[in-house]
Amino acid sequence: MINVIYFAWVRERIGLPRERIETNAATVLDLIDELSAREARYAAAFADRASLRVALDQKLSSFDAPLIDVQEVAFFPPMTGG
Amino acid sequence: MINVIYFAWVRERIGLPRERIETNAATVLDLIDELSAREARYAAAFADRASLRVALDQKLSSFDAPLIDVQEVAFFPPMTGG
Amino acid sequence: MRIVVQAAPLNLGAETNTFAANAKGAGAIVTFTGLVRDNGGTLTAMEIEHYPGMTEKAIATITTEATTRWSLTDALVIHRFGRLAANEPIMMIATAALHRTNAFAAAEFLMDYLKSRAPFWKKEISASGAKWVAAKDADETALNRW
Amino acid sequence: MRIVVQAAPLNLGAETNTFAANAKGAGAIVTFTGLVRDNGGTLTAMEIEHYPGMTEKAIATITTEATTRWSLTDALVIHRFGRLAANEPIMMIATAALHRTNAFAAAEFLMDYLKSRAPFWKKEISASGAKWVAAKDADETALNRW
Repeated sequence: MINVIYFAWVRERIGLPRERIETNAATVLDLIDELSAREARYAAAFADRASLRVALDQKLSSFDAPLIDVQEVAFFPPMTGG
Repeated sequence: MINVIYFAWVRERIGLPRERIETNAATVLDLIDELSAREARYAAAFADRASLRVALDQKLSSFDAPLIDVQEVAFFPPMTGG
Repeated sequence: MRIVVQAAPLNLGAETNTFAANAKGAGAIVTFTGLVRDNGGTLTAMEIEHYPGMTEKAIATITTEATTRWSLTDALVIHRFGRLAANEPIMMIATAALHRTNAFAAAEFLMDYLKSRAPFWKKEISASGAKWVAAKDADETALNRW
Repeated sequence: MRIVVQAAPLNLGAETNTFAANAKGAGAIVTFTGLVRDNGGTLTAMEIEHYPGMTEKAIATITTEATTRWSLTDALVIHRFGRLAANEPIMMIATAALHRTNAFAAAEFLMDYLKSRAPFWKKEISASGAKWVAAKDADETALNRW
């Protein structure tokens, strides 16, 4: 089980801010594929990979990073702080 | 007659903040030479030309600038504002 | 070093005075304040979403790096979230150093990194609807200079 | 644009709040504050002499150039003269622009020019005597980048 969090338009497209997911995905990319195959709203949120960012346990990460020992995955658009 | 003003260590070396001077000097350089020849305190104040700046009518100027129509000449060290 | 992520309005003047009063030994203070642009009067409000937990960590990492790299005597970052009105301050930073060059460089570095590496997302609300602010390529490119 | 040359203490916070309140339409404000360095506790006071009349003109020329070149929506320069204590603010500037790059560049330009082109002279008073602060070559060199 892994906590998955969504922000900004990723959250809006998926329709919820966070969920707990039962998965055997080995990497972030595997998790994205698994969720995208599950429902259209996930496929829509994850369609434009170039506009997607991921953080693993609150650290910016890459799509090919392994999920082993990860508690929290967050998906969001490029940040617009400042 | 021209108003001559001194600032910072130029003022301290010459020993007064301003004076009116009767001169026929054609340029700033001529005025410096004329004053330097007059008394040792002027010679001391004007000795290090690289550390001297001049303003004519409150505008930074060069030593070879003409004094014609100038009302106010100011001598001072490089500025240290900010 | 002080880092604050808050919903409450930001009192620039009070924060600036407190920062300056604590800056004993420094010679230079630079502050940057980001304001909600009113887009020529069309903006109704701005909503800022953030990632509690990660936000503070990301800002602390960036600020610690700036402090070390430019020998800052102190640094401050305050960033708001929630609903803001046009012309309100969104965030401010302050850097204190012995000389101005370091205070300026650190402030620009902090801003470049906060723009693209701190997990905030801005949404502009206007009469014609709501729109997420897109990240600018220029902001990502700005990181390359450091 | 507001330019003030004053003997009175400088209230950073109040000046910053006033400047920000008037910065409608801007997106970015940068401020710089110069403090009297205490030189490791040896400084008794700093005395600042200036050239009344020329000071205001020189600052106005520099500030007008910065405003034009970086499309500032507003700019502020306050510089003190007279006797100051360690850690007191000597001067502050503020720039307001639509985006941060211009506000930062204009503030750095203003500071570089005020350092070497505004007629102020600083004298440091310590237990061992009084000493005019020498202009730094680096400050003159800094002008070349603009």
